[in-house]
Amino acid sequence: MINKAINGAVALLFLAVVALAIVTTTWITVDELPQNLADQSNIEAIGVQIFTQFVIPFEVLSLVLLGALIGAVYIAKSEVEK
Amino acid sequence: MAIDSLAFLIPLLPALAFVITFFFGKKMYSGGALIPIGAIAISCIISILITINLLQNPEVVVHQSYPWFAIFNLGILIDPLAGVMLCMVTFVSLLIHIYAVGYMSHDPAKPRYFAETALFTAAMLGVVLSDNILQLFICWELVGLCSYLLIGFWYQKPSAAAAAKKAFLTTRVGDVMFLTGIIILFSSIFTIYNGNLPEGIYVLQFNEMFKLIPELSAMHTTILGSEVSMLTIITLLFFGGAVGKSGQFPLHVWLPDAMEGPTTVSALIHAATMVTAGVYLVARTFPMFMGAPDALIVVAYVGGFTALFASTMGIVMNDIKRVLAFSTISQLGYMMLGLGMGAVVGMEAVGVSMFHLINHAFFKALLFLCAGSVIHSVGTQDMRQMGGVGKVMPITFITMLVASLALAGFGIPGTQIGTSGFFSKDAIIETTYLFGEHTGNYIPYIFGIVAALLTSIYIFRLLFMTFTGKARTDYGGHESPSSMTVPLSILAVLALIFGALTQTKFYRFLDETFINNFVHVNIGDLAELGNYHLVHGHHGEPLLILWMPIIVGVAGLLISFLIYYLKVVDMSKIVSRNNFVFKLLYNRYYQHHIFIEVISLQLTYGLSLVGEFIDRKIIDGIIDGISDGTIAIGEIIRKIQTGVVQSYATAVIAGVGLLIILLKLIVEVQ
Amino acid sequence: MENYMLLAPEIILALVGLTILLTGLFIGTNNKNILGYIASAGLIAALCLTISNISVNETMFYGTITIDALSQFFKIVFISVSLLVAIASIKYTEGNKSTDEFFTLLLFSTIGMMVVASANDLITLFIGFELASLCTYALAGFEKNNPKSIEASMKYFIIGSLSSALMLFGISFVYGMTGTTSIPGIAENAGALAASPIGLIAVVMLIAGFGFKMALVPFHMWAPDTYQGAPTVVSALLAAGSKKMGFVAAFRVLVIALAVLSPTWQTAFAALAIITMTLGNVVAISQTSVKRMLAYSSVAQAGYIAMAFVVMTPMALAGGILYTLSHAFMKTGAFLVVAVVGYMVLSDNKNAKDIDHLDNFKGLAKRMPITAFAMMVFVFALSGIPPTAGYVSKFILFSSTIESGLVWLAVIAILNSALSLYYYARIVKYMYFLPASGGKVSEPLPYAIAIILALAGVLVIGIWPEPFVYWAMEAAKVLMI
Amino acid sequence: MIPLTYYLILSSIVFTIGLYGIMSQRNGVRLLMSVELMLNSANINLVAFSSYNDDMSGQVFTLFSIALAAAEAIIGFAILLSIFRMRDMINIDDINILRW
Repeated sequence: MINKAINGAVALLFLAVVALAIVTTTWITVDELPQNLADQSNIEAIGVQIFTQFVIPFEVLSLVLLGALIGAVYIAKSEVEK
Repeated sequence: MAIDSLAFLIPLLPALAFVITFFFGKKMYSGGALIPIGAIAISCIISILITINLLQNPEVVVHQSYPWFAIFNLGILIDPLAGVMLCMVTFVSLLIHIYAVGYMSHDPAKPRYFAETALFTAAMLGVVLSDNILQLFICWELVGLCSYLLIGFWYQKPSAAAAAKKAFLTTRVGDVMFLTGIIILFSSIFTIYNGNLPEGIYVLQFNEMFKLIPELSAMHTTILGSEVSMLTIITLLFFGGAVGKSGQFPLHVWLPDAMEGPTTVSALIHAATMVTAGVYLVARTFPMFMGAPDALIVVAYVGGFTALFASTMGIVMNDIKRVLAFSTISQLGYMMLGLGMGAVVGMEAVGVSMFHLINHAFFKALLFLCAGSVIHSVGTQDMRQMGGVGKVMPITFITMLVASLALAGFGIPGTQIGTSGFFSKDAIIETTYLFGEHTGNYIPYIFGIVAALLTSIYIFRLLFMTFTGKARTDYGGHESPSSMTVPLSILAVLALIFGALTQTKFYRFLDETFINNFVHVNIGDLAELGNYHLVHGHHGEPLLILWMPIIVGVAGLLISFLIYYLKVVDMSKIVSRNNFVFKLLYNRYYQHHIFIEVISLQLTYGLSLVGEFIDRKIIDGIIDGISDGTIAIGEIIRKIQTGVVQSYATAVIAGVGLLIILLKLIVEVQ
Repeated sequence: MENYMLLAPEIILALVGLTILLTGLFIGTNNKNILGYIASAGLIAALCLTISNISVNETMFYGTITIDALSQFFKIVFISVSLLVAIASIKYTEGNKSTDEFFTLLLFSTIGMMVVASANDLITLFIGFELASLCTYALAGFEKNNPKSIEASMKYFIIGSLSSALMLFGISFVYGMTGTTSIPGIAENAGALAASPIGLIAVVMLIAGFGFKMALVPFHMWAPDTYQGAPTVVSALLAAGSKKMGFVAAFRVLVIALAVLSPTWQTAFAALAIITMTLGNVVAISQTSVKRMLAYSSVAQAGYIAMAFVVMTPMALAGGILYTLSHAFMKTGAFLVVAVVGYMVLSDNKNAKDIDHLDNFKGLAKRMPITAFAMMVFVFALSGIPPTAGYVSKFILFSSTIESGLVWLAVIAILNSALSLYYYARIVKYMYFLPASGGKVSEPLPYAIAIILALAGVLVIGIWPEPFVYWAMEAAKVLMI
Repeated sequence: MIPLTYYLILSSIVFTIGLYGIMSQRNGVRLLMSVELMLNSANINLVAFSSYNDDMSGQVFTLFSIALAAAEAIIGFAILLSIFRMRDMINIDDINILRW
């Protein structure tokens, strides 16, 4: 119980620090958000970005998924054949 | 100058011998002993030739330097100071190696022994040859490592392993001080040049360092409210390294324990290598000490106190090697005392001290080798179980006698008759008198003269207890083989005549050290920086002062003779015959013994016990405490690692939080 | 048109990894040795290609990847470590039917580290980080029937995910204030970040993310447990390879992108470096498991390298960078020696427990002379005794620290080095001065080759350091723009 | 228009919940969920910044990081499965053979 209280205190302290920093920071934002969301889909723009600018991360991501798959299957597979 | 170009072989050959013996020694005759012997013999010949060359043209020093990488330099410097050290180290080491062929003949681990002693010699030669302080430090560490290996040579014995560890840890305290000194020196030099170091300063060559003494001396810092010269701090830290290596108080605790190794190792450590490295370091950087106010005074006091302190303990030891160990500490104290006297005699102090170093190397190597010869034959190190060894081992006895006379410094003042120790030790005591005369402070002189009396007592006590009288146990010894007695005889001749032969030449030769084409300093100017008032042309001490050392020497001999020679003879007769008259006689002697003990010796004895208590309990305790404390702290901290992963996560998150708060505070302040 | 040749090492490693995976499906367990040879060959090819492009300076793929002296230096570190591990693993995985998974994961994690080394964009960097992490999580649990291995993997995974979440959170703030994820772009716009309180939070979170990999105290808690529990060859990869990924990422992100915030992170690294080296060395003294001792020594070494961030002169950065290379060889070598000793103990007694206990090193000099000699060189190198790589790098790092006036930091580091000699010398004592408990054992060839290669690396850098120092200086120049 | 700060406070609260969870939960699955919370709170940040800065790369990053979170989760569950198979429970804090 004591542990949980300490953990809670640590977490709250963390939240307080981060929230204080967020509130006191002047964020740079565009003046006006695009109001009519139905009008413009950003799916296309994201797709274009993924296959142009971020093509390398995208390719590496494929390796990540494959690696995670191999690793997960290997670890989760039970070896009781013999 | 052909021989100069071979200078690099001096440390290299023993190092190569180490490699060869270490890997192939097993298959060779006597564990490959001939390889290090040959290598060191060649090094010795080269060193002697170079030194002779140097004697003829003292202004041409050997200086070669090979840059190794960006800011490091492998350099060789042989000036008179290094030259005499080289000759001594190679020569004594050679004799000890030859002797070890006989002494170690029954040990199965001979290849390892010879490999390690060869490396030890190579490292020591590296210390002597260095032309810069970094290389010196590296070799210095290597010497420490080898001493660890050699003291713990019989690692099966727990006491040997413990002694090795103690030697390693204790000298490391000094090494850390030395290294701190180098770092502070480096950063001070950096400040002097304001960050733009010219090429070559980086490597901390001695000549470059010495050129900067005025600037360093002008830098000050405040410690505990008083203004201290930067140079004083640096030199005292260097001296701290020397204290560790040369077994000065309070870091001497490792030296007596270092006897756990084979006796030849003790001889090597105590006479030729290792312990003299500290004295050499102070001599090598002597111009810096000259320019540093108060540094030499500290050196003198530490040295003088060590000389006295260690000699009191020498009196109560029963282990023959331990007596010699305390004797070494005491004699090293004399050397430091001699160096400290640079405060009045300037450059001459180096000559005086180094002269004693060389003579001491001869007679101390001889003492150890004789002791080794006795132990080899008798099979015990306890003097109470010996007695009458002189009859079975006449050569050893005679050589030991010569060495003892040299250690006690017997000779006739005003003539050229005397043992080597007489010339060198008396010179130190005379300079301390001069110091007293000059400054009104006779404490160093009292240290010196009392230590001389005690020295004489303990060494003749050893001689009488071991070699005279009747055998107290049935040890059945025999004279040692010629591979052991020949080195003994050579050393005995040197211990007898070296001082008389070389005295004046030696001083003149060494005085050239700091005024030739590599290192050029003006001691007079430096002494002004260091606030020391030098005396020139000092002569005409009172006759009593001249004779004083020899008087106390003879007094010590007589005291030992009365207590340890006559008493022993009588006691055995009384006990066996139960004769009343003899008993009475014995009782008179007994009273006499009590009288002397109570009046003159009980006090010393008590002091020695107190000293030993301080030594064993407090100083050992502190040093052990530091290492145990670190381990204990480690034991506590490792418990933080509970093995529960949630607590690790808590640590990470708390770490982030604390770091944010810490940075917030610090960045706000800045 | 991009010059794909510059990415050839990564591409080759990916292809080799896939080949191994596919080949593994078709060959029997007894023939799977060959996969180790294929992996080693692929790594050698990648190493050669990386070395051939050593002096390239190019930014590719819309500025998400950069190939420069720094990236090439660290890629060589990663490939060398992986190569040594791969060679040693030929023996380790012998007779294991999951050899193909092991080598594929090893190669993929190497690719991840290499991507981090040349990342010029936070997205690339983060994904590379994750690739290396995920593959090593699985590798740490490779002995899945060994509770220790699974526990190691679990702890590594949980603290790792926590750290990557922290790092991602930090990255999101950096992105929010600068409006870009490109490292040069961040460097241009970081002024606003430096001026606002969130900048400090972001920096600390990034340090937590990188510090997890570097094993800086207090983000190190996983490291001793994982290094101890994981298969020893994997510990070598983690301690020597993946640890350096944290450093190169910190070099890229903090030194290049967030240079304006340097007062903040320099202070942070000063505190972390001191705590890290002291705690690492003090706790290492009281360890009886050699793997755990090496783990703590690895923590301490991270503290030394972190000094480069505090000093930030070109010489210090070069020293830190060179230290990563030296440390890669020393640490891989030391862990591989532990692996050989474990192998020896198991071949003495199938059911031996505590195979990494210090007692198993007793008299090793008699049982396996080459291994014992190599271990002696490695531990002396780790403690910084010349003429080894450890000495050269420590010398450059410490002397540049002194030069820049941070004498107190250098003194702490030197005292720590002196302290570390205590436990390193203990290993040597056990190997050379205590009686052996068994007869002579011949080292398995793959282990011996890997250890000798590491030994060669340590000694070559130690004896002939000029080219390496020069090369590290070149890499440091990238950081000083 | 909702101020940006609201999103950020929301995400930091979610993040803190994740932190609390990872510190205090014993159950392995709950730990994994906490990790997911933390990763997703960063995603909220990224998307919010992306639209308030009118820069698309933040959303691309979010997509990538969702995929990464999935990959992380499968590894995590595989390890948990392995632990469960070995010890018949997934209370993480009982697993502490490796310590000190």
